[in-house]
Amino acid sequence: MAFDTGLAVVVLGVAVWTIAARKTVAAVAGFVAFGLLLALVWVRLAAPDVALTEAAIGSGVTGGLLLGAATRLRRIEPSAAGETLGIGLKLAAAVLCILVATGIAAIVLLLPEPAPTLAPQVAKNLDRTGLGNPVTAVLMAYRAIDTLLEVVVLLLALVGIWSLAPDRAWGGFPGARHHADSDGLLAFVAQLLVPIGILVGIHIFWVGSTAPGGEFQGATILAAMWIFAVMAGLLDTPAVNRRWLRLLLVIGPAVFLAIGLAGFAVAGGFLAYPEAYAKVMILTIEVPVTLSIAATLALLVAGPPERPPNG
Amino acid sequence: MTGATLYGLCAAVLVGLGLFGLIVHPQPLRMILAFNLIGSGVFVLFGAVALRGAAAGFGGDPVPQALVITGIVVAFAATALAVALLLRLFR
Amino acid sequence: MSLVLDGLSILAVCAGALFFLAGTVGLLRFPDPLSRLHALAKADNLGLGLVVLGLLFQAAGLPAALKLIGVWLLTLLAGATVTQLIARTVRPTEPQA
Amino acid sequence: MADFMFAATGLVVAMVALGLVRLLRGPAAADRIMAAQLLGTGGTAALLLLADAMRAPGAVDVALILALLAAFVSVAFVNALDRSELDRK
Repeated sequence: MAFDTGLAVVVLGVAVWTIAARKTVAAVAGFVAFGLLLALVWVRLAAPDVALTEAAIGSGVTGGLLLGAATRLRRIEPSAAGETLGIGLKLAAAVLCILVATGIAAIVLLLPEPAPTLAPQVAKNLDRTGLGNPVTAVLMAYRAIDTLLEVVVLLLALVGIWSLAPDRAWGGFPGARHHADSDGLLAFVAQLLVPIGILVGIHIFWVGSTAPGGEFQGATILAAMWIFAVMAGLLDTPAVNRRWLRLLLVIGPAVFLAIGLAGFAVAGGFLAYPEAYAKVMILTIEVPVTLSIAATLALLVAGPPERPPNG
Repeated sequence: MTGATLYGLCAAVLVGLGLFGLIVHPQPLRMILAFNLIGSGVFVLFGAVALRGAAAGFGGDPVPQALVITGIVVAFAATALAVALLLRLFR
Repeated sequence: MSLVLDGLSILAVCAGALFFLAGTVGLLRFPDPLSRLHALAKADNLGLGLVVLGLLFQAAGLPAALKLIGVWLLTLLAGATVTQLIARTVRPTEPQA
Repeated sequence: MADFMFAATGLVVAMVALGLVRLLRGPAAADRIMAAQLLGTGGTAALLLLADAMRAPGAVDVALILALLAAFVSVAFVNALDRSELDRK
Protein backbone atom coordinates (compact mmCIF):
# COMPACT_ATOMS: atom_id res chain seq x y z
CA MET A 1 0.00 0.00 0.00
CA ALA A 2 2.85 2.36 0.81
CA PHE A 3 4.27 1.52 -2.61
CA ASP A 4 0.99 2.36 -4.34
CA THR A 5 0.67 5.66 -2.50
CA GLY A 6 4.23 6.61 -3.44
CA LEU A 7 3.66 5.68 -7.06
CA ALA A 8 0.44 7.70 -7.21
CA VAL A 9 2.21 10.73 -5.72
CA VAL A 10 5.06 10.50 -8.26
CA VAL A 11 2.56 10.13 -11.14
CA LEU A 12 0.67 13.21 -9.98
CA GLY A 13 3.91 15.14 -9.50
CA VAL A 14 5.01 14.44 -13.07
CA ALA A 15 1.51 15.35 -14.30
CA VAL A 16 1.68 18.71 -12.50
CA TRP A 17 5.03 19.35 -14.09
CA THR A 18 3.72 18.47 -17.57
CA ILE A 19 1.13 21.21 -17.08
CA ALA A 20 3.41 23.70 -15.32
CA ALA A 21 6.73 23.40 -17.23
CA ARG A 22 7.68 26.60 -19.01
CA LYS A 23 9.33 25.02 -22.06
CA THR A 24 7.21 22.90 -24.37
CA VAL A 25 9.99 20.38 -25.01
CA ALA A 26 10.40 19.89 -21.25
CA ALA A 27 6.64 19.40 -20.94
CA VAL A 28 6.71 16.76 -23.68
CA ALA A 29 9.60 14.99 -21.96
CA GLY A 30 7.52 15.09 -18.79
CA PHE A 31 4.63 13.51 -20.67
CA VAL A 32 6.87 10.64 -21.84
CA ALA A 33 7.93 10.09 -18.21
CA PHE A 34 4.27 10.21 -17.21
CA GLY A 35 3.41 7.49 -19.74
CA LEU A 36 6.22 5.30 -18.41
CA LEU A 37 5.03 5.64 -14.82
CA LEU A 38 1.49 4.96 -15.96
CA ALA A 39 2.71 1.62 -17.35
CA LEU A 40 3.77 0.76 -13.77
CA VAL A 41 0.33 1.83 -12.54
CA TRP A 42 -1.32 -0.51 -15.07
CA VAL A 43 0.78 -3.42 -13.83
CA ARG A 44 -0.42 -2.60 -10.31
CA LEU A 45 -4.00 -2.48 -11.60
CA ALA A 46 -3.58 -6.12 -12.74
CA ALA A 47 -3.82 -5.09 -16.39
CA PRO A 48 -0.55 -6.11 -18.09
CA ASP A 49 -2.19 -5.88 -21.54
CA VAL A 50 -2.98 -2.23 -20.94
CA ALA A 51 0.52 -1.69 -19.51
CA LEU A 52 1.99 -2.95 -22.79
CA THR A 53 -0.28 -0.63 -24.79
CA GLU A 54 0.54 2.35 -22.59
CA ALA A 55 4.30 1.71 -22.75
CA ALA A 56 4.21 1.30 -26.52
CA ILE A 57 1.71 3.96 -27.60
CA GLY A 58 1.19 6.30 -24.66
CA SER A 59 4.85 6.73 -23.88
CA GLY A 60 6.80 5.62 -26.95
CA VAL A 61 5.07 6.56 -30.19
CA THR A 62 3.11 9.54 -28.81
CA GLY A 63 6.37 10.79 -27.31
CA GLY A 64 8.11 10.59 -30.69
CA LEU A 65 5.20 12.35 -32.40
CA LEU A 66 4.99 15.19 -29.86
CA LEU A 67 8.78 15.68 -29.70
CA GLY A 68 8.86 16.13 -33.47
CA ALA A 69 5.96 18.58 -33.33
CA ALA A 70 7.52 20.55 -30.45
CA THR A 71 10.76 20.93 -32.39
CA ARG A 72 9.01 22.10 -35.54
CA LEU A 73 6.85 24.55 -33.59
CA ARG A 74 9.67 25.99 -31.54
CA ARG A 75 10.44 28.90 -33.84
CA ILE A 76 6.86 30.00 -34.32
CA GLU A 77 5.72 29.25 -30.79
CA PRO A 78 5.38 32.85 -29.54
CA SER A 79 3.20 33.77 -32.52
CA ALA A 80 1.24 30.53 -32.26
CA ALA A 81 0.16 31.29 -28.70
CA GLY A 82 -3.38 32.42 -28.06
CA GLU A 83 -4.21 34.95 -25.37
CA THR A 84 -3.01 34.36 -21.83
CA LEU A 85 -5.78 34.34 -19.26
CA GLY A 86 -5.89 36.93 -16.49
CA ILE A 87 -5.40 35.89 -12.90
CA GLY A 88 -9.13 36.06 -12.15
CA LEU A 89 -10.04 33.73 -14.97
CA LYS A 90 -7.24 31.38 -13.97
CA LEU A 91 -8.63 31.21 -10.47
CA ALA A 92 -12.10 30.56 -11.83
CA ALA A 93 -10.68 27.76 -14.00
CA ALA A 94 -8.89 26.30 -10.99
CA VAL A 95 -12.10 26.30 -8.95
CA LEU A 96 -13.98 24.63 -11.81
CA CYS A 97 -11.32 21.93 -12.17
CA ILE A 98 -11.24 21.26 -8.44
CA LEU A 99 -15.02 20.86 -8.54
CA VAL A 100 -14.78 18.39 -11.44
CA ALA A 101 -12.03 16.42 -9.68
CA THR A 102 -14.00 16.38 -6.44
CA GLY A 103 -17.07 15.14 -8.29
CA ILE A 104 -15.15 12.26 -9.85
CA ALA A 105 -13.50 11.49 -6.50
CA ALA A 106 -16.94 11.34 -4.88
CA ILE A 107 -18.08 8.88 -7.55
CA VAL A 108 -14.97 6.75 -6.91
CA LEU A 109 -15.71 6.67 -3.18
CA LEU A 110 -19.40 5.90 -3.72
CA LEU A 111 -18.98 3.09 -6.27
CA PRO A 112 -21.51 0.29 -5.65
CA GLU A 113 -20.63 -2.68 -3.44
CA PRO A 114 -20.21 -5.41 -4.54
CA ALA A 115 -18.63 -4.16 -7.74
CA PRO A 116 -20.47 -5.13 -10.92
CA THR A 117 -18.31 -7.31 -13.15
CA LEU A 118 -18.47 -9.16 -16.42
CA ALA A 119 -15.46 -11.32 -15.56
CA PRO A 120 -17.48 -14.51 -14.79
CA GLN A 121 -19.26 -14.33 -18.16
CA VAL A 122 -15.91 -13.90 -19.92
CA ALA A 123 -14.45 -16.82 -17.98
CA LYS A 124 -17.45 -19.03 -18.80
CA ASN A 125 -17.13 -18.42 -22.55
CA LEU A 126 -13.35 -18.22 -22.82
CA ASP A 127 -12.99 -21.87 -23.89
CA ARG A 128 -15.34 -21.36 -26.82
CA THR A 129 -12.98 -18.82 -28.40
CA GLY A 130 -9.96 -21.12 -28.13
CA LEU A 131 -7.98 -18.20 -26.67
CA GLY A 132 -6.21 -18.09 -23.31
CA ASN A 133 -5.99 -14.32 -22.83
CA PRO A 134 -9.35 -12.90 -21.70
CA VAL A 135 -8.56 -9.38 -22.91
CA THR A 136 -7.77 -10.60 -26.42
CA ALA A 137 -10.95 -12.68 -26.30
CA VAL A 138 -12.98 -9.56 -25.45
CA LEU A 139 -11.28 -7.56 -28.19
CA MET A 140 -11.59 -10.18 -30.91
CA ALA A 141 -14.78 -12.05 -30.00
CA TYR A 142 -17.26 -10.43 -27.59
CA ARG A 143 -16.59 -6.85 -28.61
CA ALA A 144 -15.17 -7.51 -32.07
CA ILE A 145 -17.34 -4.80 -33.59
CA ASP A 146 -15.59 -2.19 -31.39
CA THR A 147 -12.24 -3.39 -32.64
CA LEU A 148 -13.42 -3.33 -36.26
CA LEU A 149 -14.69 0.24 -35.84
CA GLU A 150 -11.44 1.22 -34.14
CA VAL A 151 -9.39 0.02 -37.09
CA VAL A 152 -11.67 2.06 -39.35
CA VAL A 153 -11.28 5.12 -37.10
CA LEU A 154 -7.49 4.84 -37.46
CA LEU A 155 -7.88 4.82 -41.25
CA LEU A 156 -10.22 7.83 -41.13
CA ALA A 157 -7.70 9.76 -39.01
CA LEU A 158 -5.05 8.97 -41.62
CA VAL A 159 -7.34 10.20 -44.43
CA GLY A 160 -7.88 13.36 -42.39
CA ILE A 161 -4.13 13.89 -42.09
CA TRP A 162 -3.49 13.22 -45.76
CA SER A 163 -6.17 15.70 -46.71
CA LEU A 164 -4.02 18.43 -45.13
CA ALA A 165 -1.38 18.02 -47.84
CA PRO A 166 -0.68 21.08 -49.99
CA ASP A 167 -1.77 20.72 -53.65
CA ARG A 168 1.70 20.25 -55.11
CA ALA A 169 2.50 17.43 -52.66
CA TRP A 170 -0.78 15.58 -53.21
CA GLY A 171 -0.14 11.84 -53.12
CA GLY A 172 3.53 12.52 -52.37
CA PHE A 173 6.06 11.65 -49.68
CA PRO A 174 5.24 12.44 -46.03
CA GLY A 175 7.73 14.37 -43.91
CA ALA A 176 11.23 15.57 -44.67
CA ARG A 177 13.84 13.20 -46.10
CA HIS A 178 16.25 12.14 -43.36
CA HIS A 179 19.78 11.46 -44.49
CA ALA A 180 22.18 9.13 -42.78
CA ASP A 181 24.43 11.14 -40.46
CA SER A 182 28.04 11.73 -41.42
CA ASP A 183 29.68 9.30 -38.98
CA GLY A 184 26.94 6.71 -39.43
CA LEU A 185 26.27 6.38 -35.71
CA LEU A 186 22.51 6.82 -35.92
CA ALA A 187 22.34 4.43 -38.87
CA PHE A 188 24.36 1.93 -36.84
CA VAL A 189 21.97 2.16 -33.87
CA ALA A 190 19.04 1.66 -36.21
CA GLN A 191 20.59 -1.31 -38.00
CA LEU A 192 21.21 -2.88 -34.62
CA LEU A 193 17.88 -2.21 -32.93
CA VAL A 194 15.34 -2.38 -35.75
CA PRO A 195 15.70 -6.14 -36.43
CA ILE A 196 15.54 -6.88 -32.68
CA GLY A 197 12.52 -4.62 -32.39
CA ILE A 198 10.72 -6.37 -35.24
CA LEU A 199 11.31 -9.71 -33.52
CA VAL A 200 9.99 -8.31 -30.22
CA GLY A 201 6.93 -6.92 -32.03
CA ILE A 202 6.14 -10.30 -33.61
CA HIS A 203 6.70 -11.99 -30.25
CA ILE A 204 4.28 -9.63 -28.48
CA PHE A 205 1.70 -10.16 -31.21
CA TRP A 206 2.10 -13.92 -31.15
CA VAL A 207 1.85 -14.46 -27.39
CA GLY A 208 -1.28 -12.27 -27.36
CA SER A 209 -3.62 -15.24 -27.77
CA THR A 210 -2.55 -16.82 -24.48
CA ALA A 211 -0.60 -14.18 -22.52
CA PRO A 212 -0.55 -10.38 -22.25
CA GLY A 213 0.08 -8.92 -25.68
CA GLY A 214 -1.82 -8.76 -28.93
CA GLU A 215 -2.20 -7.07 -32.25
CA PHE A 216 -2.28 -3.44 -31.12
CA GLN A 217 0.82 -3.74 -28.98
CA GLY A 218 2.75 -5.73 -31.58
CA ALA A 219 1.68 -3.37 -34.37
CA THR A 220 2.80 -0.32 -32.39
CA ILE A 221 6.28 -1.77 -31.95
CA LEU A 222 6.51 -2.58 -35.65
CA ALA A 223 5.41 0.97 -36.47
CA ALA A 224 7.97 2.45 -34.06
CA MET A 225 10.75 0.40 -35.67
CA TRP A 226 9.74 1.62 -39.12
CA ILE A 227 9.80 5.25 -37.91
CA PHE A 228 13.20 4.52 -36.34
CA ALA A 229 14.57 3.34 -39.70
CA VAL A 230 13.19 6.48 -41.38
CA MET A 231 14.70 8.78 -38.74
CA ALA A 232 18.08 7.15 -39.20
CA GLY A 233 17.92 7.69 -42.97
CA LEU A 234 17.89 3.96 -43.77
CA LEU A 235 14.53 4.25 -45.53
CA ASP A 236 12.46 7.01 -47.05
CA THR A 237 8.75 7.31 -46.36
CA PRO A 238 6.79 5.87 -49.31
CA ALA A 239 4.72 8.19 -51.51
CA VAL A 240 1.15 7.81 -50.30
CA ASN A 241 -0.28 7.19 -53.79
CA ARG A 242 1.51 3.83 -54.07
CA ARG A 243 -0.89 0.99 -54.72
CA TRP A 244 0.88 -1.50 -52.39
CA LEU A 245 0.69 0.98 -49.56
CA ARG A 246 -3.03 1.55 -50.01
CA LEU A 247 -3.51 -2.20 -50.15
CA LEU A 248 -1.54 -2.68 -46.93
CA LEU A 249 -3.68 -0.08 -45.19
CA VAL A 250 -7.05 -1.58 -46.13
CA ILE A 251 -6.29 -5.30 -46.05
CA GLY A 252 -6.84 -5.53 -42.28
CA PRO A 253 -10.26 -3.86 -42.15
CA ALA A 254 -11.25 -5.63 -45.40
CA VAL A 255 -10.47 -9.12 -44.09
CA PHE A 256 -12.11 -8.26 -40.77
CA LEU A 257 -15.27 -7.11 -42.56
CA ALA A 258 -15.29 -10.09 -44.92
CA ILE A 259 -15.05 -12.60 -42.07
CA GLY A 260 -17.64 -10.58 -40.15
CA LEU A 261 -20.07 -10.85 -43.07
CA ALA A 262 -19.25 -14.52 -43.53
CA GLY A 263 -20.49 -14.91 -39.95
CA PHE A 264 -24.05 -14.42 -41.28
CA ALA A 265 -23.69 -17.49 -43.48
CA VAL A 266 -21.84 -19.87 -41.16
CA ALA A 267 -22.88 -18.88 -37.64
CA GLY A 268 -25.99 -16.77 -37.97
CA GLY A 269 -24.75 -13.28 -37.13
CA PHE A 270 -22.33 -10.48 -37.96
CA LEU A 271 -18.86 -11.32 -36.60
CA ALA A 272 -20.11 -14.63 -35.22
CA TYR A 273 -17.56 -17.43 -35.42
CA PRO A 274 -18.49 -21.12 -35.71
CA GLU A 275 -17.25 -22.66 -32.51
CA ALA A 276 -14.86 -25.22 -33.95
CA TYR A 277 -13.05 -22.61 -36.07
CA ALA A 278 -13.14 -19.63 -33.72
CA LYS A 279 -9.41 -19.54 -33.02
CA VAL A 280 -8.43 -20.07 -36.67
CA MET A 281 -10.75 -17.29 -37.80
CA ILE A 282 -9.54 -14.91 -35.10
CA LEU A 283 -5.93 -15.52 -36.16
CA THR A 284 -6.89 -15.04 -39.81
CA ILE A 285 -8.24 -11.63 -38.86
CA GLU A 286 -5.39 -10.71 -36.54
CA VAL A 287 -2.47 -11.10 -38.95
CA PRO A 288 -3.66 -8.66 -41.66
CA VAL A 289 -5.13 -6.34 -39.01
CA THR A 290 -1.74 -6.15 -37.29
CA LEU A 291 -0.04 -5.25 -40.57
CA SER A 292 -2.64 -2.60 -41.36
CA ILE A 293 -2.50 -1.07 -37.88
CA ALA A 294 1.30 -0.95 -38.00
CA ALA A 295 1.26 0.83 -41.37
CA THR A 296 -1.50 3.22 -40.27
CA LEU A 297 0.21 4.15 -36.99
CA ALA A 298 3.53 4.76 -38.72
CA LEU A 299 1.93 6.98 -41.37
CA LEU A 300 -0.05 8.86 -38.69
CA VAL A 301 3.28 9.82 -37.13
CA ALA A 302 4.83 10.64 -40.53
CA GLY A 303 2.15 13.27 -41.13
CA PRO A 304 0.72 14.70 -44.35
CA PRO A 305 2.64 14.44 -47.65
CA GLU A 306 5.08 17.31 -48.06
CA ARG A 307 7.07 16.44 -51.18
CA PRO A 308 5.55 15.89 -54.65
CA PRO A 309 5.27 12.25 -55.80
CA ASN A 310 7.54 12.64 -58.82
CA GLY A 311 10.56 14.52 -57.67
CA MET B 1 -8.34 2.32 1.46
CA THR B 2 -7.94 -0.24 -1.31
CA GLY B 3 -5.64 0.05 -4.31
CA ALA B 4 -8.64 0.57 -6.60
CA THR B 5 -9.85 3.54 -4.54
CA LEU B 6 -6.37 5.02 -4.36
CA TYR B 7 -5.82 4.92 -8.12
CA GLY B 8 -9.40 6.06 -8.70
CA LEU B 9 -8.72 9.19 -6.64
CA CYS B 10 -5.42 9.64 -8.50
CA ALA B 11 -7.43 9.48 -11.75
CA ALA B 12 -9.84 12.15 -10.49
CA VAL B 13 -6.93 14.51 -9.77
CA LEU B 14 -5.42 13.76 -13.21
CA VAL B 15 -8.68 14.74 -14.94
CA GLY B 16 -8.83 17.96 -12.92
CA LEU B 17 -5.18 18.81 -13.71
CA GLY B 18 -5.60 18.10 -17.41
CA LEU B 19 -8.77 20.21 -17.57
CA PHE B 20 -6.95 23.08 -15.90
CA GLY B 21 -4.08 22.88 -18.40
CA LEU B 22 -6.53 22.70 -21.30
CA ILE B 23 -8.26 25.90 -20.15
CA VAL B 24 -5.32 28.08 -19.14
CA HIS B 25 -2.54 27.19 -21.63
CA PRO B 26 -2.15 29.59 -24.53
CA GLN B 27 0.01 27.29 -26.70
CA PRO B 28 -1.96 24.76 -28.76
CA LEU B 29 0.57 21.92 -28.33
CA ARG B 30 0.34 22.26 -24.56
CA MET B 31 -3.43 22.01 -24.85
CA ILE B 32 -3.05 18.74 -26.76
CA LEU B 33 -0.78 17.49 -23.96
CA ALA B 34 -3.31 18.53 -21.32
CA PHE B 35 -6.08 16.80 -23.25
CA ASN B 36 -4.02 13.61 -23.24
CA LEU B 37 -3.69 13.93 -19.45
CA ILE B 38 -7.48 14.05 -19.15
CA GLY B 39 -7.67 10.96 -21.35
CA SER B 40 -5.13 9.12 -19.18
CA GLY B 41 -7.14 10.05 -16.10
CA VAL B 42 -10.29 8.58 -17.60
CA PHE B 43 -8.43 5.41 -18.58
CA VAL B 44 -7.00 4.94 -15.07
CA LEU B 45 -10.51 5.42 -13.69
CA PHE B 46 -11.63 2.57 -15.96
CA GLY B 47 -8.68 0.54 -14.71
CA ALA B 48 -9.69 1.12 -11.09
CA VAL B 49 -13.25 0.01 -11.88
CA ALA B 50 -11.84 -3.06 -13.66
CA LEU B 51 -9.71 -3.90 -10.61
CA ARG B 52 -12.78 -3.76 -8.36
CA GLY B 53 -14.45 -6.22 -10.73
CA ALA B 54 -11.79 -8.87 -10.21
CA ALA B 55 -13.54 -12.24 -10.27
CA ALA B 56 -13.44 -15.72 -11.74
CA GLY B 57 -9.69 -15.99 -11.29
CA PHE B 58 -8.89 -12.84 -13.31
CA GLY B 59 -6.96 -10.02 -11.66
CA GLY B 60 -9.43 -7.52 -13.10
CA ASP B 61 -12.56 -7.37 -15.21
CA PRO B 62 -11.25 -7.92 -18.77
CA VAL B 63 -14.08 -5.99 -20.48
CA PRO B 64 -13.15 -2.48 -19.28
CA GLN B 65 -9.47 -3.38 -19.77
CA ALA B 66 -10.13 -4.18 -23.43
CA LEU B 67 -12.09 -0.95 -23.80
CA VAL B 68 -9.14 1.00 -22.40
CA ILE B 69 -6.81 -0.56 -24.98
CA THR B 70 -9.21 0.55 -27.72
CA GLY B 71 -9.37 3.97 -26.09
CA ILE B 72 -5.60 4.44 -25.92
CA VAL B 73 -5.22 3.66 -29.62
CA VAL B 74 -8.06 5.99 -30.62
CA ALA B 75 -6.64 8.74 -28.38
CA PHE B 76 -3.35 8.37 -30.23
CA ALA B 77 -5.10 8.71 -33.61
CA ALA B 78 -6.87 11.86 -32.38
CA THR B 79 -3.57 13.28 -31.09
CA ALA B 80 -1.85 12.62 -34.41
CA LEU B 81 -4.66 14.35 -36.30
CA ALA B 82 -4.58 17.32 -33.91
CA VAL B 83 -0.80 17.65 -34.28
CA ALA B 84 -1.09 17.53 -38.09
CA LEU B 85 -3.78 20.24 -38.03
CA LEU B 86 -1.60 22.35 -35.74
CA LEU B 87 1.48 22.06 -37.96
CA ARG B 88 -0.63 22.94 -41.01
CA LEU B 89 -2.11 25.95 -39.24
CA PHE B 90 1.27 27.52 -38.46
CA ARG B 91 3.28 26.58 -41.50
CA MET C 1 18.94 -23.71 -0.55
CA SER C 2 16.20 -21.23 -1.29
CA LEU C 3 17.39 -19.18 1.68
CA VAL C 4 20.82 -18.88 0.07
CA LEU C 5 19.26 -17.91 -3.26
CA ASP C 6 17.08 -15.32 -1.54
CA GLY C 7 20.14 -13.91 0.18
CA LEU C 8 22.03 -13.67 -3.10
CA SER C 9 19.01 -11.98 -4.69
CA ILE C 10 18.77 -9.43 -1.92
CA LEU C 11 22.48 -8.73 -2.14
CA ALA C 12 22.49 -8.21 -5.91
CA VAL C 13 19.27 -6.17 -6.02
CA CYS C 14 20.56 -3.95 -3.20
CA ALA C 15 23.82 -3.41 -5.09
CA GLY C 16 21.82 -2.59 -8.23
CA ALA C 17 19.63 -0.11 -6.38
CA LEU C 18 22.83 1.44 -5.00
CA PHE C 19 24.06 2.01 -8.55
CA PHE C 20 20.76 3.65 -9.45
CA LEU C 21 21.21 5.88 -6.41
CA ALA C 22 24.76 6.70 -7.46
CA GLY C 23 23.67 7.37 -11.04
CA THR C 24 20.94 9.75 -9.92
CA VAL C 25 23.20 11.58 -7.49
CA GLY C 26 25.83 11.86 -10.23
CA LEU C 27 23.28 13.11 -12.71
CA LEU C 28 22.16 15.76 -10.25
CA ARG C 29 25.49 16.79 -8.71
CA PHE C 30 28.23 16.44 -11.34
CA PRO C 31 29.27 19.77 -12.81
CA ASP C 32 29.41 19.16 -16.58
CA PRO C 33 27.42 17.09 -19.09
CA LEU C 34 30.19 14.61 -19.92
CA SER C 35 30.74 13.55 -16.30
CA ARG C 36 26.99 13.36 -15.84
CA LEU C 37 26.95 11.02 -18.84
CA HIS C 38 29.58 8.91 -17.10
CA ALA C 39 27.39 8.61 -14.00
CA LEU C 40 24.39 7.74 -16.11
CA ALA C 41 26.20 4.89 -17.85
CA LYS C 42 26.88 3.25 -14.47
CA ALA C 43 23.21 3.22 -13.56
CA ASP C 44 22.31 1.99 -17.04
CA ASN C 45 24.70 -0.91 -17.27
CA LEU C 46 25.53 -1.99 -13.73
CA GLY C 47 22.35 -0.92 -11.98
CA LEU C 48 20.06 -2.83 -14.31
CA GLY C 49 22.63 -5.62 -14.68
CA LEU C 50 22.76 -6.28 -10.93
CA VAL C 51 18.99 -6.10 -10.62
CA VAL C 52 18.70 -8.66 -13.43
CA LEU C 53 21.33 -10.82 -11.72
CA GLY C 54 19.36 -10.70 -8.49
CA LEU C 55 16.15 -11.65 -10.26
CA LEU C 56 17.88 -14.54 -12.08
CA PHE C 57 18.15 -16.36 -8.73
CA GLN C 58 14.34 -16.20 -8.53
CA ALA C 59 13.62 -17.01 -12.18
CA ALA C 60 10.95 -19.67 -12.74
CA GLY C 61 12.77 -21.49 -15.52
CA LEU C 62 15.25 -21.23 -18.36
CA PRO C 63 12.99 -19.24 -20.76
CA ALA C 64 12.19 -16.68 -18.05
CA ALA C 65 15.89 -16.36 -17.20
CA LEU C 66 16.85 -15.93 -20.86
CA LYS C 67 14.21 -13.24 -21.26
CA LEU C 68 15.62 -11.32 -18.28
CA ILE C 69 19.11 -11.53 -19.78
CA GLY C 70 17.67 -10.43 -23.11
CA VAL C 71 16.20 -7.29 -21.55
CA TRP C 72 19.57 -6.48 -20.04
CA LEU C 73 21.48 -7.07 -23.29
CA LEU C 74 18.99 -4.90 -25.17
CA THR C 75 19.52 -2.07 -22.67
CA LEU C 76 23.28 -2.49 -22.92
CA LEU C 77 23.22 -2.23 -26.71
CA ALA C 78 20.80 0.67 -26.78
CA GLY C 79 22.46 2.45 -23.85
CA ALA C 80 25.96 2.26 -25.29
CA THR C 81 24.97 3.64 -28.67
CA VAL C 82 22.53 6.27 -27.40
CA THR C 83 25.19 7.49 -24.96
CA GLN C 84 27.47 8.01 -27.98
CA LEU C 85 24.74 10.02 -29.68
CA ILE C 86 24.25 12.18 -26.59
CA ALA C 87 27.99 12.76 -26.27
CA ARG C 88 28.03 13.94 -29.88
CA THR C 89 25.49 16.65 -29.13
CA VAL C 90 27.59 17.81 -26.18
CA ARG C 91 30.89 18.03 -28.07
CA PRO C 92 30.35 21.17 -30.19
CA THR C 93 29.60 23.29 -27.10
CA GLU C 94 32.89 22.30 -25.41
CA PRO C 95 35.90 24.56 -26.05
CA GLN C 96 38.06 23.20 -28.86
CA ALA C 97 41.15 21.48 -27.47
CA MET D 1 10.67 -11.73 -0.39
CA ALA D 2 7.82 -9.90 -2.13
CA ASP D 3 8.04 -7.12 0.43
CA PHE D 4 11.73 -6.68 -0.27
CA MET D 5 11.07 -6.56 -4.02
CA PHE D 6 8.34 -3.93 -3.50
CA ALA D 7 10.75 -1.86 -1.42
CA ALA D 8 13.44 -2.15 -4.11
CA THR D 9 10.91 -1.14 -6.80
CA GLY D 10 9.90 1.85 -4.71
CA LEU D 11 13.53 2.87 -4.24
CA VAL D 12 14.29 2.66 -7.97
CA VAL D 13 11.14 4.62 -8.86
CA ALA D 14 12.08 7.27 -6.29
CA MET D 15 15.60 7.51 -7.76
CA VAL D 16 14.24 7.87 -11.26
CA ALA D 17 11.78 10.52 -10.10
CA LEU D 18 14.67 12.42 -8.51
CA GLY D 19 16.56 12.18 -11.78
CA LEU D 20 13.65 13.99 -13.38
CA VAL D 21 14.89 17.15 -11.67
CA ARG D 22 17.72 17.10 -14.21
CA LEU D 23 15.13 16.94 -16.95
CA LEU D 24 13.54 20.03 -15.47
CA ARG D 25 16.73 22.03 -14.96
CA GLY D 26 18.68 21.14 -18.08
CA PRO D 27 20.68 23.28 -18.75
CA ALA D 28 21.91 21.63 -21.96
CA ALA D 29 19.48 19.62 -24.05
CA ALA D 30 21.84 16.66 -23.61
CA ASP D 31 21.08 16.70 -19.88
CA ARG D 32 17.38 16.32 -20.56
CA ILE D 33 18.02 13.32 -22.81
CA MET D 34 20.22 11.78 -20.12
CA ALA D 35 17.41 12.08 -17.59
CA ALA D 36 15.05 10.48 -20.11
CA GLN D 37 17.54 7.66 -20.65
CA LEU D 38 17.88 7.06 -16.90
CA LEU D 39 14.11 7.05 -16.71
CA GLY D 40 13.91 4.34 -19.36
CA THR D 41 16.46 2.11 -17.64
CA GLY D 42 15.04 2.75 -14.18
CA GLY D 43 11.53 2.07 -15.43
CA THR D 44 12.73 -1.20 -16.96
CA ALA D 45 14.36 -2.22 -13.69
CA ALA D 46 11.26 -1.22 -11.71
CA LEU D 47 9.02 -3.30 -14.00
CA LEU D 48 11.30 -6.35 -13.70
CA LEU D 49 11.28 -6.05 -9.90
CA LEU D 50 7.52 -5.54 -9.88
CA ALA D 51 7.03 -8.60 -12.10
CA ASP D 52 8.84 -10.66 -9.48
CA ALA D 53 7.10 -9.05 -6.48
CA MET D 54 3.62 -9.52 -7.96
CA ARG D 55 4.36 -12.88 -9.62
CA ALA D 56 3.11 -11.30 -12.84
CA PRO D 57 5.37 -12.58 -15.64
CA GLY D 58 3.52 -10.38 -18.15
CA ALA D 59 5.28 -7.35 -16.72
CA VAL D 60 8.61 -8.68 -18.07
CA ASP D 61 7.26 -8.13 -21.58
CA VAL D 62 6.36 -4.57 -20.61
CA ALA D 63 9.97 -4.10 -19.47
CA LEU D 64 11.19 -5.49 -22.80
CA ILE D 65 9.05 -2.98 -24.74
CA LEU D 66 10.17 -0.18 -22.48
CA ALA D 67 13.85 -0.98 -23.00
CA LEU D 68 13.28 -0.93 -26.75
CA LEU D 69 11.14 2.19 -26.94
CA ALA D 70 13.29 4.14 -24.47
CA ALA D 71 16.06 3.86 -27.05
CA PHE D 72 13.59 4.94 -29.74
CA VAL D 73 12.49 8.02 -27.78
CA SER D 74 16.08 8.97 -26.92
CA VAL D 75 17.00 8.80 -30.59
CA ALA D 76 13.93 10.86 -31.53
CA PHE D 77 15.05 13.38 -28.90
CA VAL D 78 18.61 13.57 -30.26
CA ASN D 79 17.25 13.75 -33.78
CA ALA D 80 14.92 16.62 -32.90
CA LEU D 81 17.87 18.50 -31.37
CA ASP D 82 20.11 17.89 -34.37
CA ARG D 83 17.48 19.32 -36.64
CA SER D 84 16.88 22.41 -34.52
CA GLU D 85 20.62 23.00 -34.47
CA LEU D 86 20.72 22.80 -38.27
CA ASP D 87 17.91 25.34 -38.36
CA ARG D 88 19.98 27.75 -36.35
CA LYS D 89 22.99 27.53 -38.66
